[in-house]
Amino acid sequence: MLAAIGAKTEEDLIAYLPADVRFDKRLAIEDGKSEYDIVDYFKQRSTENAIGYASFLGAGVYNHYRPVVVDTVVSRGEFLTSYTPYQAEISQGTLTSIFEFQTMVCQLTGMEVANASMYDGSSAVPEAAMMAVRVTRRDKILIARTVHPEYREVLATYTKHQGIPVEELAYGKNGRLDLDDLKKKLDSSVAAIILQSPNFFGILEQVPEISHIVQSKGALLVVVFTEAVALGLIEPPRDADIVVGELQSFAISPSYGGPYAGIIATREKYIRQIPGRLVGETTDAQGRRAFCLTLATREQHIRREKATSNICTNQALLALMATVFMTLYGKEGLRELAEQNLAKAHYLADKLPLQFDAPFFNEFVAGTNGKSPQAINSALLEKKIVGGLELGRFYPELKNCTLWCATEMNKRQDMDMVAEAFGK
Amino acid sequence: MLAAIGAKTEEDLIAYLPADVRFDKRLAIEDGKSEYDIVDYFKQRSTENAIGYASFLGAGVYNHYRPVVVDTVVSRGEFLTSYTPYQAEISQGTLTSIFEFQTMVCQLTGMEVANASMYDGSSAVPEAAMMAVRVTRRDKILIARTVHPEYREVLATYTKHQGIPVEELAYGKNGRLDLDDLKKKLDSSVAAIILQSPNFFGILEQVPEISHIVQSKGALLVVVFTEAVALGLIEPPRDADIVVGELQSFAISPSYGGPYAGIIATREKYIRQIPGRLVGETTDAQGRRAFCLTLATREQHIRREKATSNICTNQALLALMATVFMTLYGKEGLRELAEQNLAKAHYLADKLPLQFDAPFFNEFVAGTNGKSPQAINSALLEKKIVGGLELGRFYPELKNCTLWCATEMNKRQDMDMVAEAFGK
Amino acid sequence: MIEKVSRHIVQEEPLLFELSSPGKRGYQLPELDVPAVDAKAVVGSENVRNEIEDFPEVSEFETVRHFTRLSTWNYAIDLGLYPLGSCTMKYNPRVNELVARTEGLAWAHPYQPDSLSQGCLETIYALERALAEITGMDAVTLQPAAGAHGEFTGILMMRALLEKRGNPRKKILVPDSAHGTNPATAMMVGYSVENIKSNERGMVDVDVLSRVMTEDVAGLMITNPNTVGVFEENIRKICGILHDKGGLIYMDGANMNALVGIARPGDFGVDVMHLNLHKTFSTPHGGGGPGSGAVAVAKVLTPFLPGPRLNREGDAWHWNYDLPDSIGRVRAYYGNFGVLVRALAYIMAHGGNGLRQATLDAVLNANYLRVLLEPYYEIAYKAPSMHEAVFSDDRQAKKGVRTGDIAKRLIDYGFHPYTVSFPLIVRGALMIEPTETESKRELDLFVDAMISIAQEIDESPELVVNAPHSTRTLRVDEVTAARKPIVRWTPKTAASQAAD
Amino acid sequence: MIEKVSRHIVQEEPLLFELSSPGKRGYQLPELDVPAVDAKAVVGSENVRNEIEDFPEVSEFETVRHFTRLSTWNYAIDLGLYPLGSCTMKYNPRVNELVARTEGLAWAHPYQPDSLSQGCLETIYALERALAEITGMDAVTLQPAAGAHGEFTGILMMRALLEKRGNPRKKILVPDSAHGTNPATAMMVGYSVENIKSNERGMVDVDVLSRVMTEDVAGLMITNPNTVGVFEENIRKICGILHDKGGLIYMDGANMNALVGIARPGDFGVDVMHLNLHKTFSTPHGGGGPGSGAVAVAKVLTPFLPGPRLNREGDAWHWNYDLPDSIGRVRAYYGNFGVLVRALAYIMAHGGNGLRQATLDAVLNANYLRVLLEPYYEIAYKAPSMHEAVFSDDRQAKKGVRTGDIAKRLIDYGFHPYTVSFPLIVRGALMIEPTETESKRELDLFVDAMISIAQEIDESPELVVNAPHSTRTLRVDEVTAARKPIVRWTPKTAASQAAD
Ligand SMILES: Cc1ncc(COP(=O)(O)O)c(C=O)c1O
Ligand SMILES: Cc1ncc(COP(=O)(O)O)c(C=O)c1O
Repeated sequence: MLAAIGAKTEEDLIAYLPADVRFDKRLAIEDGKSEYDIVDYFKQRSTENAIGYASFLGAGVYNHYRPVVVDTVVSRGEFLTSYTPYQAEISQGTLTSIFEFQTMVCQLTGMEVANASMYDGSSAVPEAAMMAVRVTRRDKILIARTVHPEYREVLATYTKHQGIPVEELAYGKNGRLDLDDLKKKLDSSVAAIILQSPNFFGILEQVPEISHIVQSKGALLVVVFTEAVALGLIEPPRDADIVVGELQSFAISPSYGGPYAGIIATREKYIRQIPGRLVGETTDAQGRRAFCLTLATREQHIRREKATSNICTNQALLALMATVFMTLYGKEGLRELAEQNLAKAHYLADKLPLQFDAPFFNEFVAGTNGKSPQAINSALLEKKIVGGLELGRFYPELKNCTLWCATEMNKRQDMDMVAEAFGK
Repeated sequence: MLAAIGAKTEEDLIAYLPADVRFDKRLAIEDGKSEYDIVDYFKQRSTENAIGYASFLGAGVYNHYRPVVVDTVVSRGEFLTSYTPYQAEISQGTLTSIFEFQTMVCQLTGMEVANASMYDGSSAVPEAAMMAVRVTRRDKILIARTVHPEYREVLATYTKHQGIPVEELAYGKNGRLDLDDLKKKLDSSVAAIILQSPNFFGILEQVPEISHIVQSKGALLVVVFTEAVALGLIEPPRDADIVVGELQSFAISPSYGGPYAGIIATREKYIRQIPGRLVGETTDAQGRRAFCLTLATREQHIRREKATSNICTNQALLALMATVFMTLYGKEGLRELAEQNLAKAHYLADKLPLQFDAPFFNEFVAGTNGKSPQAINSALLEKKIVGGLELGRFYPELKNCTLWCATEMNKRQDMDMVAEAFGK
Repeated sequence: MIEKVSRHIVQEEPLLFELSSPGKRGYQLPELDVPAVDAKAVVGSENVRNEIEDFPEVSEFETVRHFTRLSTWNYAIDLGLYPLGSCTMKYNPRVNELVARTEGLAWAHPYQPDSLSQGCLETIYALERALAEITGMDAVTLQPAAGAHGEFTGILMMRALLEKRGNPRKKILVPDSAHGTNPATAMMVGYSVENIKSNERGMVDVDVLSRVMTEDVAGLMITNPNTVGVFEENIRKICGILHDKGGLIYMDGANMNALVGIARPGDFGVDVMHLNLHKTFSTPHGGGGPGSGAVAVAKVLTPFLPGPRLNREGDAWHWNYDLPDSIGRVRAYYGNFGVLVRALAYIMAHGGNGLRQATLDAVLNANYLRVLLEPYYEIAYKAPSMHEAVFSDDRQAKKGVRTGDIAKRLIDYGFHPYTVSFPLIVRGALMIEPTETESKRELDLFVDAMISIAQEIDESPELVVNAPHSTRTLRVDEVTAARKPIVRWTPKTAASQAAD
Repeated sequence: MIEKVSRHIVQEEPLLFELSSPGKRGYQLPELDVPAVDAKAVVGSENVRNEIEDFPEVSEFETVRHFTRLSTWNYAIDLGLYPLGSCTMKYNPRVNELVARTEGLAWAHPYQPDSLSQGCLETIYALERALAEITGMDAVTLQPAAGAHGEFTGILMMRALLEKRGNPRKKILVPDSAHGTNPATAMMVGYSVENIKSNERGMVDVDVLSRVMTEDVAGLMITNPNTVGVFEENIRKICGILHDKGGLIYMDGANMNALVGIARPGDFGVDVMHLNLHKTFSTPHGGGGPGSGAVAVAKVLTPFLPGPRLNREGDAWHWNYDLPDSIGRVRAYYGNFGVLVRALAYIMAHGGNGLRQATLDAVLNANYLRVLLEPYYEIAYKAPSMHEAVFSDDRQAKKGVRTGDIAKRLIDYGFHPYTVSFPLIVRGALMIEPTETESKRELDLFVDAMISIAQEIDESPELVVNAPHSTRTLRVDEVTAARKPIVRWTPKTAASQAAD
């Protein structure tokens, strides 16, 4: 090959690079390792983590069983090692599955259109805010303090330099958005109010009521979800204008925080304001049904500085995992799964001091009956149980409270041990 | 569907079965379990076994690293869930890979033709014996005591009722076949002598010399191997008439004894006496190269009671694993792998009391220097090391001896611990 | 109009040997942590080979691509209906693949101490019990590697028992509808084979049987339901005839998918039988194997089971090698353990009721196909079908189209063919077994295809005789392949290839 | 004559919703070990939904078949060359998939105590160090989810630094050859975009740059090697121009596959850059993601990195949230950890020398293609190519054939097309990046195909304009798709479908 190019060595090919940019040292990275050594290295890392612990952590990342078939599907090279389906004629597999994904997201959320995925739930929130600003031509965003704290941090980062002021809305003593605070702050400069349901405390917000208040003022209602399993049983936010959320619960392993799959769904009329990729139905030269990426004129590679977002690569493979998961559980299975989560969480909640009394799904906030959260959790760690999230780090006023999640994966005897630890 | 058949219930479909054959009770088998429970059940079984032990067991089953790609290939549904490739037009994937397998087996063993696989190495031995009887029209079989003891048991089981007398050949004090005993027993009634190299003690037999002796008497030489990795470095039994062996070493996990992949290879002139399936090259209706199962007239489904064997289903998927393994290592890699095994085994052997002094590959027999094998092994078990195989169970005269195997997977510090246990 | 499949590009790929280039390799070894040794010095130069001539030299990536490309030339159960009669091509649950790879099971060495193998032993025990319950037999051995191997094991045990009784006898009776492995097996156990003709209903003819049943007969190998998919209605009487004359009954259990949960061979008089775990119990065929031919026996035969056998001592399992009457080993170690794990997982997922339901669904699917196809194809026997339906190509043969042609045409319609020309007692047999895991949708498409082919045979038979037309590889010349067999690649063949 | 591919049957498959039948499901839940609750009672009936309308109802087997069939309609790197310029479609090592699934890593919860997360933290640290070494930068954040996300993070940090210095400034300069994410990103950080024209060699015009560089300019987003595959020979001077006027340099590192081990942005003056781990570091694209857009920064920018950051306390890692100058989070948790594991495994497998060798091989492969294709296609710029070669369709356009047509025709030849019509500064661009993992054999076949297409364009252009001809799906009507968008299935669409 070198001969064909008229070069003697590969070094010749880069000889022309200016000497003052060449890196002539050796990279300080150890020599290549064998596959065996690499597998061994990560096995060791793995054992430095929690293994064999029962966990009651949720807070945006949930421990659900992943059916084996999900891995079977995403391990197929045809899905795993293909690029974004720009060449529709040889990408119908991916395009068809994304079309199915978009459809199922609509069916779940009660929205009319959904995109092909966002990075994750947290980054989908500012995208929704920016979209609302474009739609309403207003600039202010109100966000409930019951939205995942890290999601709120991400919103702050994104909006800082885009002239989008953000204000937070308080929660009441039942753990729900404080409607009075909402009414107080809702004025004609507000583009959208952002709400999470089930909220960070696991509590169901009053979406219909809130949507009336919000929409009557010409603002959009954005509803966020972090626990997709709830959608199998809980009434979806049909009255919202935009729904964003996280599908990690659908067969995506917690993987220490990512990769996950965010979604954004909305009403048909806003389709041209939606960020990210969309797959649409069309026909091929023979008139047979086919799918392709569509409405690219919203996107950065065509619209550049006028694009709806700068997002390019999304989370396609994770969206496929969620698609397979939704397919396997299906209409009945997803409901039954949600019912099991509801039952487990309420079994546990009945044994712990509840901080709030509004209805919740599979997470809830426990108050204290004397013992500190730290004391309870370290006692549980002894028993190889990771207890609830200590809320002080996000809500100073709840420093004695912990956030507990129970899913179909949590065993009764572990829940009973938690109750003991609370000394109840 | 019932309607189409004119039945009301599925029960109607079997109503005609004679009452005295119907099973009207419920099977005493627990109700169906969830995938989660099944995975959990086998995880528990798994933890009841040795996990995290270093092992020096060989004796026909070897602990070699399995490259990840092997699993990638055999997990593809197109290979995993297809049947025997009787319909060549939609089975070229399997047929082509078997053709490659047959070729590589020939390249490794120095034989001219090989079949598509046998159940395992042990059952390939009697198949070779029966083949030799057909070829030579003689009936007696001589088998060296240095052949894997369980392989010899299998030969006994197969030959018992086929009028094939079997005699064993002693080994000398260097652990090799005793040539005098061979000459003494080798007469004109002998169809074949069966030899293993590297033999059960890990020692290389003198195949060329023996083949002269055997073939000069008109008998066939059958050479068995259990450690395929040796073929990367050690001269293959080119002078043999039939080679049978076990490919477990090639990416097939020990899996408590199976499934593995046996092979049988021989000279072109005996091709019509070979048992089992063969893939051959041919062309399709367009004259393009194609492959198909061939010489079926040897097989039971055509020949019935006159078949060369009753074998039908073989070990195709395991043969594919071995094929991928051989492809990945290739010409250089397989040699290097064998050299590492040689080095490891000799490092260990240098520290232990050797029972025999003939050259060996990656297994050897250790004698005792006072301590009993049981004492040494139980001391090692404390250190999470599974020691060598105690030979007393197969060779009473070697009750103080153990068979040790070291592969690329054995770590130096473990070998040093073994040396300590021997108190050397 | 064929709508189930279309045509698409598929990658071509040379053989590994044609792909190789010197020095390439797909794998790197860990660093050697002990001193390297000079092979010639330690084993003698006469024992060290030269390089393995023409052995592959390709990269890891080329390896992945090579086998991925090859795989795309295959049909598989994951792609569509695979109605091979007698093969029970049902869905292979993927969780079974996962559990079979559980580290402590997949990496257990057969010689590791029993005390460190309790998980394997418990697994083997659990499967033995489940299969004994399903077959209604006393004990089960999991050692045989496949059905034929199980037949061999079973007939050996029969012979051992008869010898113990004083006379091994001379013959094994085999119905002419039997699978080829049956007679081939009998020979390997030193018996001669007497074929017995089936009656007009496709069943064993009881009168013929009584006539041929003598003191010379060691036993009968019967398949039930038999290879025409029909339940041997006289099975009890048949067993009686054998037993009265001191003979034994071997049942080929390849068709057990039709009986699980609704009839138990042990209850109706069978003495010994095998199960194909790679059929009835869903373990994948893998392009031809591995399988497992578990053998179940009645009480009289238990002393003769191959060894070792499991023993419970205290609260632990042990292997017992002290079996004076055992026929000995039929293979090294304990069986295809990895296959056993999959079969047990299948049984656990279904449970007793689920297994029975699967049987009913299998029978339903087969009869659904039978009813819809009977107007177009000649059913071989009027007797009711169980899990499979066997037709003859009589009607189509009149037009010069044989079962093998119809099979090839099915490929164009997107299906794997049924089993062709077996059993031999049916002229031009079409042996169709859908299994319970197929949906009505897939079955209906199959029926449409078969009907459409029947019409093509009337209108344009050549279309069928020259099928398939839409595959990468057209009809393959099997005759030439057998006339001058080329069973391995050599630089020479390659050259001549290039020459063409 | 096309020999690389042939045509074969491929299964058709309806949408899940068309496949569904009531009551079917692919999964069974474990038995509930606590009392069931009445949903309406515990959350209120107004909060309980009715059934999810039209949601799929299929069996596990139908699920496996559905997605297996769909997958056969895809092209993939595992099937052949995927020469998408700017996308670095290299082999995705399978061991990386295995290690990313290691239980303790894949099932680690982001909020589990640091003391129980040391394996994750060590992994993150090891990758941060390796990437800092490779880029010659001071520190690295692994939080961004993809390249564009990394750009956003980087520009935010630039702005934070400039604000700290007293003036965030107004503009970001972007060469007209830049990827669309660059200008789109600048806007999201509140900057206006000024595009700067490339010179006749495809590089940033230093004179133009000096002219537009003012105190209003926050910085320059430069891609190096740039999107025409050319190394910006004046990069040091360019950095100087920016720095002299108090501006900063952002480097889009999407093309880092051309530099690893041979040049380090940190050494030649870049202040901040992103890496696409899903390009340079081999993590699979998965049909469009996930990715990871690690961002590396020079010392001046480290205070502004998104939080949390790793801290070593004693012999353990901890997350530090006390970062007064940080730009804050760009996403929840710590990044696409599963992707990070794969990237680290890739780096470990190569080692320092292996990484450099990969770069040289990538450059070799690109130049090999360039040299062999130049006689037939117009190279966009004479300047030497690094990892990719960009041509223009000028010659072919004269015959009325555009780059998009040539791309579709490549499909018939068994290849995925190159990147079409990007960068925009090249008329009808053909942007070709083979990567280092391709064999000479595959490259030669690609060259043959491109030459053959060039000839077809002379002889029978319509053949090319109407391509592809051999795929299951022929050329797709993207215009109609966008005119009346249908982005979800509904019973209605299905009906109208059937109507057609
Ligand atoms: C009726 C019957 N008997 C026996 C066998 C042989 O079983 P195996 O192929 O597992 O050896 C088969 C398999 O095709 C069969 O269909
Ligand atoms: C030059 C260049 N910059 C930026 C990007 C955006 O990276 P990502 O798709 O990971 O967001 C790409 C990806 O195509 C690219 O090629």
